[in-house]
Amino acid sequence: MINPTTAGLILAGILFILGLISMLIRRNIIFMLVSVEIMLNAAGLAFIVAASKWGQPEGQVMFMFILAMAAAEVSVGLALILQLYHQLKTLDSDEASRMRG
Amino acid sequence: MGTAFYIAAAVAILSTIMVITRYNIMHALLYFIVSLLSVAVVFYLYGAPFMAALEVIIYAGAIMVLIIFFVMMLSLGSQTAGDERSWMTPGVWIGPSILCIVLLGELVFLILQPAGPAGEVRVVEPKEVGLSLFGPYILAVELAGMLLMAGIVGAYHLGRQKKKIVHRFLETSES
Amino acid sequence: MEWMYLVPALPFLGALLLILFSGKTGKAGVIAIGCGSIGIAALITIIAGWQFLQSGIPAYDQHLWEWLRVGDFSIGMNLRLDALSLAFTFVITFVGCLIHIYSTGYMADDPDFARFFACMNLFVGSMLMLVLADNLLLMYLGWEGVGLCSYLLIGFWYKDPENGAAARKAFIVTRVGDTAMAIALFLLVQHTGTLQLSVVLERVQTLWTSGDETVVWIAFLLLGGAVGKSAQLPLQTWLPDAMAGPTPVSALIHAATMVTAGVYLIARTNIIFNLAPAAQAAVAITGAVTLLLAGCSAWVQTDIKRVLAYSTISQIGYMFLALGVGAWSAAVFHFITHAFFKALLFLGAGAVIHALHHEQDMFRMGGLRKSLPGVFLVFLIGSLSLAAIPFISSGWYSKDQIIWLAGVTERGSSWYAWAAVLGAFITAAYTTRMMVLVFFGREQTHVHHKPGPEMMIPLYILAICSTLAGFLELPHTLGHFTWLSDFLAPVLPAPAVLHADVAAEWGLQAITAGLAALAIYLTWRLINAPFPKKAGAFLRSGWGFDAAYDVLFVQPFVRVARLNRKDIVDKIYTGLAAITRTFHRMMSSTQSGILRWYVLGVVMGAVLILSVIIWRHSL
Amino acid sequence: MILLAFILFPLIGAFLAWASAAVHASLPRWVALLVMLAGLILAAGIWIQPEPASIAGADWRYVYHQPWMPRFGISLSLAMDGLSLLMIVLTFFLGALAVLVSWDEIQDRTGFYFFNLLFVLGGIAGVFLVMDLFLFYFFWEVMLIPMYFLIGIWGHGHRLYAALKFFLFTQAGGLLMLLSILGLYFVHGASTGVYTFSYAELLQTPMAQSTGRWLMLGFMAAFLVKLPAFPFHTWLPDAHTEAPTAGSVILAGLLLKTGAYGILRFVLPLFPEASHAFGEWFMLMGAIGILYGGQLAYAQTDFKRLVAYTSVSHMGFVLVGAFAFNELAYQGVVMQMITHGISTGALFMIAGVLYERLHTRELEKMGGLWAALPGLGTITMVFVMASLGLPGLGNFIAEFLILAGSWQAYPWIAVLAAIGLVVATVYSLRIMQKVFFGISLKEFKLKDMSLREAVMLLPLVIVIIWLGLFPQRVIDTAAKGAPSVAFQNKDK
Repeated sequence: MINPTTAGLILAGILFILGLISMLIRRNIIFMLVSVEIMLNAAGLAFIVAASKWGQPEGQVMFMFILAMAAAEVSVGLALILQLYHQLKTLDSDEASRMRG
Repeated sequence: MGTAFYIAAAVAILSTIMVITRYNIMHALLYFIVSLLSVAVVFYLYGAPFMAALEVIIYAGAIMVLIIFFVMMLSLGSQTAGDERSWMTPGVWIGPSILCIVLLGELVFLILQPAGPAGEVRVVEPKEVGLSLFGPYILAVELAGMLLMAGIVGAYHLGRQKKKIVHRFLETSES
Repeated sequence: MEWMYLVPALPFLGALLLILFSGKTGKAGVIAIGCGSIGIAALITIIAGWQFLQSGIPAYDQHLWEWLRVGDFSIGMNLRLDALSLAFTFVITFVGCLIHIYSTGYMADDPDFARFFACMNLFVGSMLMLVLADNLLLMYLGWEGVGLCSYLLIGFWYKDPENGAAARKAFIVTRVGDTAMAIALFLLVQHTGTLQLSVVLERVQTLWTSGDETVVWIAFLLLGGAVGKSAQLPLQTWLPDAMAGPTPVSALIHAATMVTAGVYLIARTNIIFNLAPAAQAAVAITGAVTLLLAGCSAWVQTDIKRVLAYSTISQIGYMFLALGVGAWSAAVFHFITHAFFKALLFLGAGAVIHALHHEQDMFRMGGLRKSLPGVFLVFLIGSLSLAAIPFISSGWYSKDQIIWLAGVTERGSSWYAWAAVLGAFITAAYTTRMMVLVFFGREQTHVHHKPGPEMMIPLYILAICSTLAGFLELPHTLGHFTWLSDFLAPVLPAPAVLHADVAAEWGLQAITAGLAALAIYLTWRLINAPFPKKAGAFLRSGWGFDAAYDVLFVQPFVRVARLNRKDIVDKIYTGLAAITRTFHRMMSSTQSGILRWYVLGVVMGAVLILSVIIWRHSL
Repeated sequence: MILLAFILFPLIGAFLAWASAAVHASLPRWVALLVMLAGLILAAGIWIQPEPASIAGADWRYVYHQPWMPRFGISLSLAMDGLSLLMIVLTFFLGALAVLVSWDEIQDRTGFYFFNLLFVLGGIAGVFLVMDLFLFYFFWEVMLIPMYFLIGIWGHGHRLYAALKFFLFTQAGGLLMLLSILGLYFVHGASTGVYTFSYAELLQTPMAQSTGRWLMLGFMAAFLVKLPAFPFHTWLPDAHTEAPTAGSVILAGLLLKTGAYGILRFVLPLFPEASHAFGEWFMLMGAIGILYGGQLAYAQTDFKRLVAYTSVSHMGFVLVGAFAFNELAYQGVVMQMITHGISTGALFMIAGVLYERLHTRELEKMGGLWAALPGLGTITMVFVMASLGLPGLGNFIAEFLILAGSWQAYPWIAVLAAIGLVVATVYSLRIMQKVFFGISLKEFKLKDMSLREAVMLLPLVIVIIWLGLFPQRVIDTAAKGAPSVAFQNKDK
């Protein structure tokens, strides 16, 4: 039987990969934001698992920072999406490719 | 590691799969909330009850609800779902999936490497977390506060309905 | 003698004036400047020569200014008059003056009258510089200067691209020889530390013994320069083409003076050649082979000037043969007689060509004996000399001396002598052929205008000279008069004759005379006999040298030049630029602006990094 | 102080010319001409007057020293010896002619044009006088950028390509030189404790063999590109062809000379060991350049391009001579620098004169011009002969001395280089044939040289003949500036 740390980390990994797949295949920019959230959450899970393994508070502290960052990110991200939607009348991220090199 | 973990983990994975396969954004977001809740359970099982609570309150509660309201505000109807359906053809899946599964394989391989003694789950009290947050990490906390502040200001500034601004670079490239 | 510097200076000055005031002086002014400067130079030469003979000093040096001095290496603008340079200077100024006078008639109708005389003056000046120089560098100045003038005058009628090609060919081919000579100068600078002739020749004798490798090299390289200028094998190809120039040019430059510069050079540096037996043998062999090959080519030409050109090559071959066997003064003797009779022949041919409106093909001439009696007379005198008819022609005295000495001197051999005899036979044959075709038989082209006195008087003077010049030296069989070789003795050592047998000399002379007579008779009889076509074409083209050089040197050079016009090296840099640009395009295309591609990039990076970690882990 | 004047004259004149354009469009020409003539008179005056007592034990005629940034060992240090003097005279002589050349050709933005022209000349004068390596690099760049503008703004068809190519090549070389200068600075500082850019101090830098060789290669990179030596020459044909006539004259006459000057002044004295070690290779490079440049010159159909490749060929002689390490070759190199500047400059002027009349540089479209332009033809003949090294003209002295000198070092290289004389004949005569001889394609009704053209070409003719017949004056002057290492025999 695998130990709890390994199991938790594998779960975090699977969730992260799922978020990543979503990120790669979606074109809707809101979905991409959600994918980012999935991945952030998975990362937070990994921290929690690590904290429990070592019995130290730092992992949880990190999770709190991730939480704060996610909140800020979502608020700014949504505002940006709003602007984008107003200007392009679409949520297709590929349409917003005019800043190419 | 009990059955509770496996159930919660299974729910989390399944609901996340649902998130990434839905065409309707509302459904996806609701599935994501389920996923977050099950992850909160996993947090609890790993001896972080306070974090589990925060996960539910802030993530599932505040952030997700914010997104849901946002989506509702834009009133993205069936047209978006149709777009989504047309974009997400099976062909799109193949490449990223293979790549990501390779990545997962590598991650799992690394995780399975023997590293240190396998310890039991240990509970870390919220008190300890609080002490270290406002002890050694006080600076980080300040920074996080400033980040949130910046987020608020930025969101306000960007979200304002003002007259259409076309960036000067975009404008020139258009002409 | 203090006025010696004026001898080269006056022609230069004349050329300068003619260039500066071209077209503003009028024809009379041009004649006055052009002929006057040469005439005065000739006068000064005669006076200086007289004084020189009186004074009895071996050499007279005149220092003008210091040309260049670097460290210990010093070259002066110095002139040196000695027996050898006096002989050459006299011929150059005297024949040059006559040809200038002749040209005033020949070129009278040419719009570029002034340019012609400017170039001619420049040529005479350079040629005088060449022979009067007291050091090799100054000689090189004259050497290249005459090359330039030859180029300018061959291409004088510049509108025809063929003339331009002939002119360039002359310059380039002689430049090949000049480069060899330049390398010889470098060797001399390295070993003797100077180029002053008297010092060089002195030091050479102390530095090396006979046959030392370095001195042989020097001699061979000097020979390279000489064969280039004197149109000997293997650099003879330019001279027949050089006939594209006006006929007085051919007479002065390509017969009487410039082409004998090689003879002068070798005679001047005879000490070096003496120390290099191999090189001297090469001189003799070059001369012998050239005189035969060129003689055969002269035999089949149709253009009167080309006959004379090949004959010139052949006659200079005789001079080289003489030099090669150590008969230095014999070479100079032949140079003098040849200068007179060949100038005479060329000018006579010019008179014919002029009279027939620039018709040069001998098969379209004929019967001119009656319509141009004066020209016929002088041409006959010249031809007798060329064909070496005994007793009455100067050519016989000089050529006979060479033939005789070629067999009996220390460096000589009977092979040389027989080659020379055979050459005399061929010479008599082609000379007769030319005479018959031009002056006998049926008249084919009508004579337009007869040459005026300004053309005829120089011809008469030259005719007299080419008869009298032979009496400067008489063979053993005829009283053994050796005024010229005595005069040249301070500069040119006497030939080392091994077995002087007067009876044998008689025999040789008889054989030569008999062969010449036979040649004249046979040619007279067989003038219309068919000649094998292929062999004729081969000989006419000068033994295929031109074609060979074309394939070996010219074509590869031109082809490579044409292929590489765009500079292959530039491809390296444009290639570099192209690679950079390709990279730029590739990098810039990754910045598609599509977010998912960026994410993909991140993922791939993560996969890669983890792979590396795992790979290192598993090691 | 007088040395400072040589640099400040053109630089101040440059700004004056620019400012004066506001008053009248033709005023900048006069300003530029006056400045150049003043400089020429000053330089010639120094040359003519008897030599002052040498300063500081060396052959310096004048020295000017002013600390600038003592913290880094940078000082405004100028000095003039025979070599610099000759180069300065050449600079102002060709500079004045370049102004005359541009008189009618440039009608557009004259103020800025003459600003650039004078600035280039100022930079060149600086390069020839400066004795501080930091400032040397500074002036090296100063002459580069205005030249870029001259080609890029007033050039012909592909001017931007040519200007960029010129800039990239020389800049790449220059940066490598900067690296080497800094390397030398630190090597010197590390071994002696004195951090300085002063030429005189750096002369005696002790360094390891490999260090010296690498640093020397860095310097050589800049100078070889500038010279230009095969295979770094490809910027030159483009730059020469596209530049305005005055630009070509300055490029060929002066800019290339800075490369040669750099080798003589810096590479040989600073890195004697490395120079000896690599000498044979650089000489070989020069010999290849002679032949390759000649071959390509023959192949060209564009007059200016042809002349540009002859430059490659002629500058190969400089490279051959510079590394022969004897006085003959050294004097030959100095002569070659001067005579090549004059003869090639003149050929470019002739190309410009022809271009003004025919509006083409294509040799195939010329021919038979002698009938129309006998005066110009005569002058062209002189310079064509100079370019093939006819004795009596300056180039012969140069080439003879170089070849005689290099023969003593490496005979086989001298032989290769001497073959270049034949190649030179081939391509030089082609110029005459294609332009002035042959059949003219149409009846040209052209006027022969104008007074201005005569004034700019005749001095060149006189000088090239003077150099050919009386070169001693130049040789004596140059002998007072010879880097002593140039005379060292390599056996020592």
